[in-house]
Amino acid sequence: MTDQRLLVELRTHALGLADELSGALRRIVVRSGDTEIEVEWQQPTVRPDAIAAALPAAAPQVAAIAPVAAEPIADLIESVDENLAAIASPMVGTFYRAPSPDAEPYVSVGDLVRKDQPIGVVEAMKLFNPIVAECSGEVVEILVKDAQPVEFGQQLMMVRPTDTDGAR
Amino acid sequence: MTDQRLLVELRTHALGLADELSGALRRIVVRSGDTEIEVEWQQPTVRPDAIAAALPAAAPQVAAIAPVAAEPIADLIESVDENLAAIASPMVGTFYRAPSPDAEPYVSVGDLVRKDQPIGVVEAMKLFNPIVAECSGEVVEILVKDAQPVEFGQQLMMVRPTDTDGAR
Amino acid sequence: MFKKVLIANRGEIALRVARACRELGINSVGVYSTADRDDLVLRHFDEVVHIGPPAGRRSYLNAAAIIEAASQTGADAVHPGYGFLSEDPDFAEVCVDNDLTFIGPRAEVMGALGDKSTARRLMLDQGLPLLPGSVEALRTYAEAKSEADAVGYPIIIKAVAGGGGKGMSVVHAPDDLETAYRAARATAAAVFGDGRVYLERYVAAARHVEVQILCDHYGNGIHLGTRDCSVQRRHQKLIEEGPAPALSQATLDDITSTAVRGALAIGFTGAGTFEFLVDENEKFYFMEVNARLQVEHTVSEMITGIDLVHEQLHVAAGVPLRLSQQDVEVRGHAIECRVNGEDPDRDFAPTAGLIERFIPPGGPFTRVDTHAFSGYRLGPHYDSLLAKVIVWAPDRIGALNRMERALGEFEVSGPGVRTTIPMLRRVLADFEFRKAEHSTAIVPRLLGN
Amino acid sequence: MFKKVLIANRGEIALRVARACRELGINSVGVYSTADRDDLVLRHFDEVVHIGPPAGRRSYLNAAAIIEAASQTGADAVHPGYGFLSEDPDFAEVCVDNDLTFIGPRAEVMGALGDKSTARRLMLDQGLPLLPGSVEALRTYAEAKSEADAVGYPIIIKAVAGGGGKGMSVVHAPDDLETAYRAARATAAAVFGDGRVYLERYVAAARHVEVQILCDHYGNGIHLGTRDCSVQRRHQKLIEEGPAPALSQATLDDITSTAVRGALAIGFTGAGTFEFLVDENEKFYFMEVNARLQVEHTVSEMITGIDLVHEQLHVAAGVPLRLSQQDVEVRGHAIECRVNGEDPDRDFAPTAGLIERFIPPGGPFTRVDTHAFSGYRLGPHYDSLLAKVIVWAPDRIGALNRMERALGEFEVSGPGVRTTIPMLRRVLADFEFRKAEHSTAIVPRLLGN
Repeated sequence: MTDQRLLVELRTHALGLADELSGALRRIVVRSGDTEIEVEWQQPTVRPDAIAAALPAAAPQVAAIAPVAAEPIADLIESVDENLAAIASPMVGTFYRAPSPDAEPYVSVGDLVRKDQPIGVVEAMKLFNPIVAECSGEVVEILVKDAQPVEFGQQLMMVRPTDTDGAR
Repeated sequence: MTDQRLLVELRTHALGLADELSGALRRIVVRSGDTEIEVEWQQPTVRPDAIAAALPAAAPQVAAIAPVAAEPIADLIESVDENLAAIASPMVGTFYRAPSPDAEPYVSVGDLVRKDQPIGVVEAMKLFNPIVAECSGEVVEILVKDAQPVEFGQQLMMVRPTDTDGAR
Repeated sequence: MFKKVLIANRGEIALRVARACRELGINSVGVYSTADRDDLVLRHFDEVVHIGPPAGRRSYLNAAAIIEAASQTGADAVHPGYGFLSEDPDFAEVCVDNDLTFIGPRAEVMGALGDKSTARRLMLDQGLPLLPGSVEALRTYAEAKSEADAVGYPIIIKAVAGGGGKGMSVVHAPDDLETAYRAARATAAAVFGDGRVYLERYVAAARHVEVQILCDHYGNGIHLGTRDCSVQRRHQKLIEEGPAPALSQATLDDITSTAVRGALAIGFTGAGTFEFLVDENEKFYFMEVNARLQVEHTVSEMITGIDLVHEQLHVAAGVPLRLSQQDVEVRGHAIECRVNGEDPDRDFAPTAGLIERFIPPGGPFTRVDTHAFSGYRLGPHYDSLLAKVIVWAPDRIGALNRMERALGEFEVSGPGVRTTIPMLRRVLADFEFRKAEHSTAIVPRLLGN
Repeated sequence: MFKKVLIANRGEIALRVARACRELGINSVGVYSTADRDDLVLRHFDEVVHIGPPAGRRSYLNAAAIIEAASQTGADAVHPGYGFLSEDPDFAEVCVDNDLTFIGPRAEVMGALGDKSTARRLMLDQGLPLLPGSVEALRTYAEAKSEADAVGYPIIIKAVAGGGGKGMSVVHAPDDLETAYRAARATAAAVFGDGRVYLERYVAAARHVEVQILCDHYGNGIHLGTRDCSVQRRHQKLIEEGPAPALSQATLDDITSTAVRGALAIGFTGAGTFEFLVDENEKFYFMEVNARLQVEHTVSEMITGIDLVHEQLHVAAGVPLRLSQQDVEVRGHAIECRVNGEDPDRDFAPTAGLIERFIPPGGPFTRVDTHAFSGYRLGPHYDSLLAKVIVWAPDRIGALNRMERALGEFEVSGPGVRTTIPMLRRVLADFEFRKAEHSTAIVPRLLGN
C-alpha cells in the first residue's frame, strides 16, 4: 500500500475508533510500519490511569489482579486490533477453572468454545456461579489462576471469536 | 512521494482529524516515515474572563473604572483592530486633565498630540506626576473624568497614532 | 484494634472513615461501583475492590459482594458508614457469620430500633416521653380513627419500618384520615416492604433536637452533647448545629441523660443518635434512634474535640470507652451546612454533570468533608451530597457569620451544576434563624410552601 | 470598629485577613500587582485596586500606591499582614499621617524592636534573659574579638537590622572570626542598608520557642500560649507546633509570663511574638520580637479557639482586650506544615508553573489556609508559600498522625511543580521528632548537611 493510501486508511480507523469507542478517550494511536496517526484528547476528568499515575507511596494495591476498569482504552484497542473478546467476571468472588479440585478444567488455551459454554465458575458466598463464553471462538489466553480472587468486571479469559455474533 | 507532497498530505489529515473529532483535543500527531506533523493544544486553564464570569454576588467592585488589567485581550484586540494606542496611568492616584483648577485642559478630544507631550497629571501622595503621550497622534477618547481616582495601568486616553514610531 | 477495615460505602463518608483509619494506623479497603471507578476518593484507601455496576442494589447494597471483598482482602471489620447497609440487621448478622466485626450495634438491637413500633415500646418502658399516639402499629382503620380522635388533630402517620423522613403523612382533619391512612399503608408497603403504620400528634412548630451517643460493650455510655436539626426540607436535613440553641441548660441536661439512659437500657453499642421533638415549652418527646454514624456527627466533633470515628472504631474493637462523661466538654458552637448538587428552580431535583471548578472554603475553624474536586463528575446514581461545610466559633452568632463567609467563598461551577448554597445562605440570613427562634417550619416558610 | 480595611498584602495572608473582615462585617479592600491580577484570591475582597507591576518594591512595598488606594476607597485602616511593609515603622507613620490606622504596634515601638540592638537593651533592662554576647552593636573588630573570647566559641554574628534568619553567620573558631565579621558587616550593609552587627553565643542544639502576645492600648496584655518552631531550614521555619512540647509546665509558665511582662514594659500593642531559644536544660534566652501577625499564628488559634485576627482588629480599633488571661485555655495540640513550591532536588529553589491539580486535605480538625486552586499559576515574583496545613488533636502524637494523613492526601501537581511535602513527611516520620527530642539541628541532619 502506498503511504498515501495508508494514511487515509489510518485516518479512517482513527475516526472509526473515536466514533465507536465509549468512554472519555485519552489517546488513539494507529500505526502501520513507519506511518502513524496519534490523537490525544485534553484531560476532561480524572481517569483511572491518571489516578494510577498520581498515586503516592501509600497507594491502593488493587486487591486482585488489575481489573478491566483500570485500562479500559488499552484493553479495548487491543481487543479491537486483535479481534479478541474478553470474558469478565460478573461478580466479586473466587474463580475456579474446574467444577471440582480433581476435575479437568472447563477449558484450556487453544480450546474451541461455543457461545454459552461454561468456561469456569466464580464462587461467592459459597454459591458457585457458572461463567459462560459470550461468543463462540478459540480460548487464546486465561488471565487468572485457579482459585484466584476476582473483582467485578475483571477479565478472566480472551477469546478469538470464530463468528461475528458475539465478538463484542 | 516527495517530502513536500507528504507534508501537504499530513497537514490535510491533521486538519481533517481536528475537524471531525469531537471533544477537547490535546494533541494530534500524523507521521509517515521521517515526516511528521504534531499539533498540541494548550491545556484548559483559568482565564481572567472565566474568573470574571464566575464571580458571585459578593464580587469585588473595582474601585475605579474597570482597569486595563480586567480585559487585557479584549483591549488589545480593540486597539489593534482600530489602530488605537492607549495611554495608561503609571500609578495609583488622582487624574487631572489640567495643571490647575482654573487652567485649560492639557488636551481635548480631537486634539493632535506629539510624542512626550503632557496630556494630564496623576497626583499621588501630594506629588503631581505628568502623564505624556507615548506617540504622536489624535486624541480620540478620554476615558476618565477630571479629578477621578485611577489605578495602576488604568487606561486614560485613546490616541490614533499618526506615525508608526510609537503605535504600541 | 483492627488491622484492616473494609468501608462499605462511597463519597464523603467513605473518605471520612478512611481518614480515621489512616490516622489510627489501620489499613482501609475501599469498595466502588463502576460509576465511581474514576473517583479520586479511591486514592484514600490502601486497597480497593470493584464490587459491581452503578446500581446501588448491585454494588453498595450488595452484601454478598461486600463480604467477598472483605474476605479477599483479609479485612477484620466492616464500617457501613450511613445509608446503604448501615441499618440493615441482616447485613450485620452476615458480617458476624463471616467472622467480620460489623462496626455498629448488635444485629438484634439494630433490628429492634429499626422497627419504630418496637423502639417506641422499648423507650416507653424505659420511661422516655413519647408524643401522644399509638405505640404499636395500627391494625385497622377503626383503630386509627379512635386513636386520632383521642390524640387530637393534626396527627402524623408514620411507617413502622420507615426512617429518613420517608413515608410520613400529616392529617389535619378527621375527614382526611381514611384516605391518608390507606395511602400511608400502601406507600409503606411499597417503599419498605412492610405496610404497618402508627400515628402520633403532629407538632408543626417544633425543634428537632438529637443527642449523640457513644456506648461500649461493657455497659458504659456517654453523650457528646446535642444537635439541632430543625432546618429541614421535606424531612431532609439541610443545616445542623450544636449545642441545640435557645434551650435551658436544665433541658439540655435532661435530654442528654435521658438519651444515655435509654441507650444503656437497650444494650446499645457504638455510635448512635437519639432524636427528639422539642416543643415551645421545652417539653421533649422521643422520636427514634439512628443506630449509626450520622451525616452531622461532625458538629459534635467540633464542639467536643472528640473524633467520633476514632472512638467508634475503638469501641467496636472491644476497647472500653476511653472517655468518661466528665471528659466531654462542650465548647463554643458549631454549624454544618449540606451542600447538595440540587436545582432549587426544579424543586431541588438532583443535578448531574461535570464540576469544572470546585474550590472549597478554608481558613480558621472551617472544616470541609467532601469527595469532590475540580474535574469531578456528579453522577445520577447516588445521593446528591457534594460537601459538608462545618464551622466553629466561640458563640452561635460568630458561627453563623463564619458560615456565611465560608459559603460565600465556596465555588462549585460547571455546566448545569446547581447547589443548595443559595438556599443555605437564605436560611443563615433569616432573622428568626439568627435569633434561634426557628422551628421545623422555617424552610417551608422560606420556600413559600 | 473599622468600616473598611485595606489589606496591604497578597496570597494566603491577604485571604486570611479578608476572611476575618468578612466575618466581622468589615468591608475589605484588596490590592494586587499585575502578576496577581488573575488570581481568584481577588474574589475574597469587597473592592480591589491594582497598585503596580509585579516587582514587589513597585507594588506591595510601594507605600505611596497603598496609601493612595486606601484614600481612593475610603478605608479607615491598613492591615499589613506579614512580610512586605508589616515591620516598616516609616510606613506605619505614613498611615497615621494619612488618618489611617496602621494595624500593628506604634511606629516608635516597631522601630525600637526592629533594631535588634535596641530591642536587646530594652529587654535586658526588663530583666529578660539574653544569651551571653554583645548587647549593643560591635564597633570594631577588636571589640568583636574580645567579646567572642569572653562568650566562648561557637558564636553567631547577627545583623542589628536583620530578621527572618537573613544575614546570620556562625563562627566555630577564633581564626574564622575576622573574615566572618567583615563579611557579616558587608552583607548587613548590602541587605539591610545598615552594616551594624552583634554577636552572641551559638547554641547548635536548641529549641526555638515563641510566645504569642496580644496587647491593647490600655496596658492590658495576654499570651496565647507557646509555639515550637525548631524545624527550620536555613532559619526558615518549615513546621510549627503548639504548645511547645517536652517542656515542663513551670518553664512554659515562666516563658509566657516573661514575654507578657516584656511586651507591656515597652508599650507593645496588637499581636506579636516573642522568640526565645531554649537549651536542653530548659533555660531560655530572649531572641527577638516579631511585631506583627506571623505565618504560624494559626497554631495558637487552633489550641486556644481564639481568632487572633478578629482580636487584632479589635484592639487596633481601640477596643479594650475582650479576653483576660483566664479566658485563654490551651487545649490539645496543633501543628502547622508549610507547603512551599520548592524543589528539594535543586536545594529548595522556588519552582514556578501551572498547578493543574490542587486538592487540599480536609476532614476532622484539619485547616488549610491557601490562595491556590486547580489552575493557579505559581509565579516567580513572590515567596513560595503555597498553603499552610494545620491540624489539631487532643495530644501531640494524634496531631502528628493526623498531619501525616493530611499531607498524604494533599495533591499538588503540574509540569515542573515540586513542593516541600515529601520533606515535611520525612520530618513527621523522624523518630527523634516524634519523641519531641529534636532541636533546630533536625533539618540539617535529615538533609545530611
